[in-house]
Amino acid sequence: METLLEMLKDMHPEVDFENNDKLIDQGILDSFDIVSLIAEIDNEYGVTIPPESIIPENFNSAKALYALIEKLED
Amino acid sequence: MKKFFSITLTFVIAFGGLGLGQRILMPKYTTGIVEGALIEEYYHEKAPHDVIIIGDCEVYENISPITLWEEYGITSFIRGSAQQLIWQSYYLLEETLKYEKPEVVIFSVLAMKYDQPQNEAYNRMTLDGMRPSVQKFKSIRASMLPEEDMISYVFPILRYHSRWSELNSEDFAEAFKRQRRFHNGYYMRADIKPVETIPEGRVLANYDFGENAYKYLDMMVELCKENDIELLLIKAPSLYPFWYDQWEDQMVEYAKKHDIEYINFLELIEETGIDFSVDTYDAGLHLNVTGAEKLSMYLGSFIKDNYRLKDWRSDGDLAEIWQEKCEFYHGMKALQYEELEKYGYLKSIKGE
Amino acid sequence: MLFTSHTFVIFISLLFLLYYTIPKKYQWKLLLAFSYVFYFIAGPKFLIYIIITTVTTYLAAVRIGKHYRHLDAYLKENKQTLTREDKKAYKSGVKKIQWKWLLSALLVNFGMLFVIKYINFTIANINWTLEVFGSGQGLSFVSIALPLGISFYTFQSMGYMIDVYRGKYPPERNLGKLALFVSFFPQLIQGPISRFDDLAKTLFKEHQIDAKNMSFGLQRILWGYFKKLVIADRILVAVNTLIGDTAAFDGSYVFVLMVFYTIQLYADFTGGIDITIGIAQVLGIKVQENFLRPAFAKNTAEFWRRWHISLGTWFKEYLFYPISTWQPMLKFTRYSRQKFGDRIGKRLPVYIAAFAVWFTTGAWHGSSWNFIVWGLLNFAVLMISDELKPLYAMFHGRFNVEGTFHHKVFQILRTNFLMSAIRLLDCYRDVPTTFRMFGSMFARADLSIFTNGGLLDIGLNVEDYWVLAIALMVVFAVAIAQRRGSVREQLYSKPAIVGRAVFYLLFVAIIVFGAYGIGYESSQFIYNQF
Amino acid sequence: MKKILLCFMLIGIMVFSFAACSDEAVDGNQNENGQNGGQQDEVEEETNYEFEHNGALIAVNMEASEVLPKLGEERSYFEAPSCAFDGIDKIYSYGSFEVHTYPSGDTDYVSAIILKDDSVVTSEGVYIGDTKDKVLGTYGEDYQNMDGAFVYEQGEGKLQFIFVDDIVAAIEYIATESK
Repeated sequence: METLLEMLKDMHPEVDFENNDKLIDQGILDSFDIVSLIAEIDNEYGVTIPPESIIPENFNSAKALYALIEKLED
Repeated sequence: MKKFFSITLTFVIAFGGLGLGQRILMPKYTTGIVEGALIEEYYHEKAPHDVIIIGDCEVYENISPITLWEEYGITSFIRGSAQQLIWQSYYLLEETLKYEKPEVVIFSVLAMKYDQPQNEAYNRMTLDGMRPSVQKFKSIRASMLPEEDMISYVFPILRYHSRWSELNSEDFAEAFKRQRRFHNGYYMRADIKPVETIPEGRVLANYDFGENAYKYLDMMVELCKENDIELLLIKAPSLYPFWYDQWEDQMVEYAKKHDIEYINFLELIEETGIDFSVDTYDAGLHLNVTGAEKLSMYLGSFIKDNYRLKDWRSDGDLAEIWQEKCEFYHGMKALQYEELEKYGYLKSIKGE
Repeated sequence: MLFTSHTFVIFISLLFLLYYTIPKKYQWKLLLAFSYVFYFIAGPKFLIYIIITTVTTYLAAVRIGKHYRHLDAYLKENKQTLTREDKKAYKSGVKKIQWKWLLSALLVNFGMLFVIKYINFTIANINWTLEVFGSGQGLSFVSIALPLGISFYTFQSMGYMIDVYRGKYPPERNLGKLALFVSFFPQLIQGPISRFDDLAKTLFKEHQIDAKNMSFGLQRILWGYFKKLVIADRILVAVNTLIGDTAAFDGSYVFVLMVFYTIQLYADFTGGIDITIGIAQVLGIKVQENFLRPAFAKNTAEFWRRWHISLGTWFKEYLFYPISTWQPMLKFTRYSRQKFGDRIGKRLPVYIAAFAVWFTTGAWHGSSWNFIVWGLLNFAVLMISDELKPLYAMFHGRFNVEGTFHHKVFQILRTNFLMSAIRLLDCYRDVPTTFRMFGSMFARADLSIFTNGGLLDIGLNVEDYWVLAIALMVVFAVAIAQRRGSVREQLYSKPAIVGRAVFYLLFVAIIVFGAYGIGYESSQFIYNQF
Repeated sequence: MKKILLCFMLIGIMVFSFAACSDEAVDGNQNENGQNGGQQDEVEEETNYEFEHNGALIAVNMEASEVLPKLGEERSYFEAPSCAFDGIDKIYSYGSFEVHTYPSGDTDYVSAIILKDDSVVTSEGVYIGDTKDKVLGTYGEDYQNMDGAFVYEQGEGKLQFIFVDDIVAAIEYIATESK
């Protein structure tokens, strides 16, 4: 979970990712960030997030994102 | 109930407003091009007429119904308009028969040279003046150019909406009550411009009149026969556009075949006494008031001899109605001569 | 049949009448019939293309759906006996078959679109290259007219295909309903490109007459016509004059063209979409918004989230994400991260994917170089503004002007200027000319044209400018009011008379001030004797 | 499975061929994304037929004020107001040919040039009295037959020959587009 938070931090240092659960709705993460995030997740966790799961629910908060990664891992 | 009332009220206001807007936006032809107001004046007539004259500027500029009345007691009305095409004349006649049944109908045959719709502006001037009727609908359909469409005739506001930036006081003043400008359809012009030269007619590839033109001429003959009206074809003594001999032969032959009268005033210049140095206001294209009166003298006697029409001058009410028309006629004639002396041109018509 | 033609007005009035009189269960069938009549009027020959698209999409989607059902049944049936690996292997087997179906449908439809739209463009380029290499004989052009809305309905149906392939929702089993989704006539002319699950919610339902819905829909249609007829078609005259004569109208006239074309495009495009959404609303159908007050965008990225939203989301979902999460692409990113280091390596996939998206967006708009260059310029601006982020941050660190009113205004003006500058490519339709003219705007700028009546000889007179000024103020006022929620709701809350008065004023304004019909030509009674 | 895929490919090929050979005229680069800015296809400037008289070249739609002074004193002049309009057609005749003009705005433009007798000739060398074959030989077959008259369209006007038993009876340059 920590590596994920690190990734998000160095993209937008000013955002408190621990408990902000409106990253997409508030437009903090735009499509550019999402794509570079996916590339990094693939790099760190070896998990490729398929396009169909790029939906607001999965990316709105760090927790949701991590849950997605775990689901894809097993 | 209250809801129903408020909805109908809004509809009344809505359509009333648009109707008013339409009346204001319609061109009024008060000055400059006044011919656009010709057709509409027929509907204000109170008494029937024995002679109905239809056609283009060769009728409404060359025949004076007032002279026909004063000299022969003939009651007549000219339902003419600018470059009136033959099918427009036919449907105007058909519409007139709804209001009255004349004894004689006179038609100017120059329109035979136009076999197809010509010009949107002329169409509008002839058709917008007509009151809504089946004949108007048919006339529109027969006259429409490709770029025109029926809906802009049914709702003229769709055509004249862009006139909002050119509105003047007359548009509002005459939105409902139109000022009378013509004498039973005669457009008086007292000014004089003598004839100098008239160009000969250009050689044409084909001198025959079109089938469409003949079709409507036949329909006109048929319509008159059905209502036992005497049809008289005439060619006014206008020297331009050129009246080719081949056209003349076709008309003479047509009249003989259908046993109707045909007069070509171009061949009766001496008999009518028309003098082209004083009797025309545009060097030979149209007669002025003196010319029209001379022509009407001849035409009146021809009608008297051929069609045994009653002399209505003795009829009390008709005399009264026509008395007022004659005063209006002579009043305008005097005014125009006065303007010619003072300004050298007809200020009331030019409108500058 | 254009939105502004009388026949279209009659067409939709007839539709509204029938729609609410026939039994409810035939409503969507009526829509289908009207859509195909609309398409037939546009060009009977083109029906073949839309039918092929519908049929191939239907067949492929149903096939994929069948495989999904078999898969679920199989998995549920022997839930216990199968290990995770077997499940995965079986699933990927099924996926492979489905992929073949998806691929063939994509090939047929995009192939058709490519052949019809870009064949001449490719031939032109082949001829150009042939000439460069000296062999004279070029290919001859093929004459193909573009079927109505082919780019729109092809993208829409392919979006549906990919969603079904991804298992987002089951395929539509009724061919008629799918045909309606593909050919729903208001969307054929200017979009928007709807998503099936979003449109299907209301497209196939049975709709009662709902006074509020109807009046809102009609108001929206009127609002669309107001923008199109009073503003767009009036200013189009000036736009055409300025484009028509590049020799006479350069220098500051190019700036005038930029502003006028932006106004014309905004009024025409948003007007057209308002009419589309209005018609759908009267029919009780919810079509997604395609614009969100684009004039107020503060940067290019935000602009493209407010302008032509449906196209933007389409490309994002079906091109941008798939490319960037594509296996080879991810491998390439890992490789580039080692080679160029973390900072550049991270951004590379984004830029490659964005480049592909903007290249296709440009090509989608039209088959000529100026559109492709238009797309690439948009890409360049986005990329530069992304790269300059640290610079902006540093700047804002020093002068804390971030978020102030003036800064927002500056950002809005800058974005609008940028967007309309790039859009010049649309006007001149030729890349070198556009750049030359854009240059001349600075080189030969002479602001006297604004004072010496220069604006009066490009086809508009003083009255036209007054009408445009007032109409634009109305549009601006509405845009401001929209920040507090839908203007029509606010109107609806007021007494009925106010609503009706606004409705009537709008209607009269269109009838009187609309730029339509013969009357609109400047010399009204054209003297034409031959 | 293969069978279905095959029929898909078939449809595809059929579409391509159908699309390629459909003879619909290409109506310019019509993009339908709503960005429908002004649509203007470049019409190359076809020159009008020209008539030459004592050194002056006249063609239809030329400004009358430029052309007429060069032709010297006209033999006669005629104004022809139409039925209702204040715009006036003017006819300047120079004996062997006539020049007609029409008003657009407040300038007059040449609407027609009419050759009257065999003392004047078209710049391609045809005059009244020539045979039909001479006309065909000089101007070619690309003409429209309007009730027996040969009409050669070019630029903003047309050159019209009227025949009476295969002999040229009239030669007219007529403007087809008005300014």
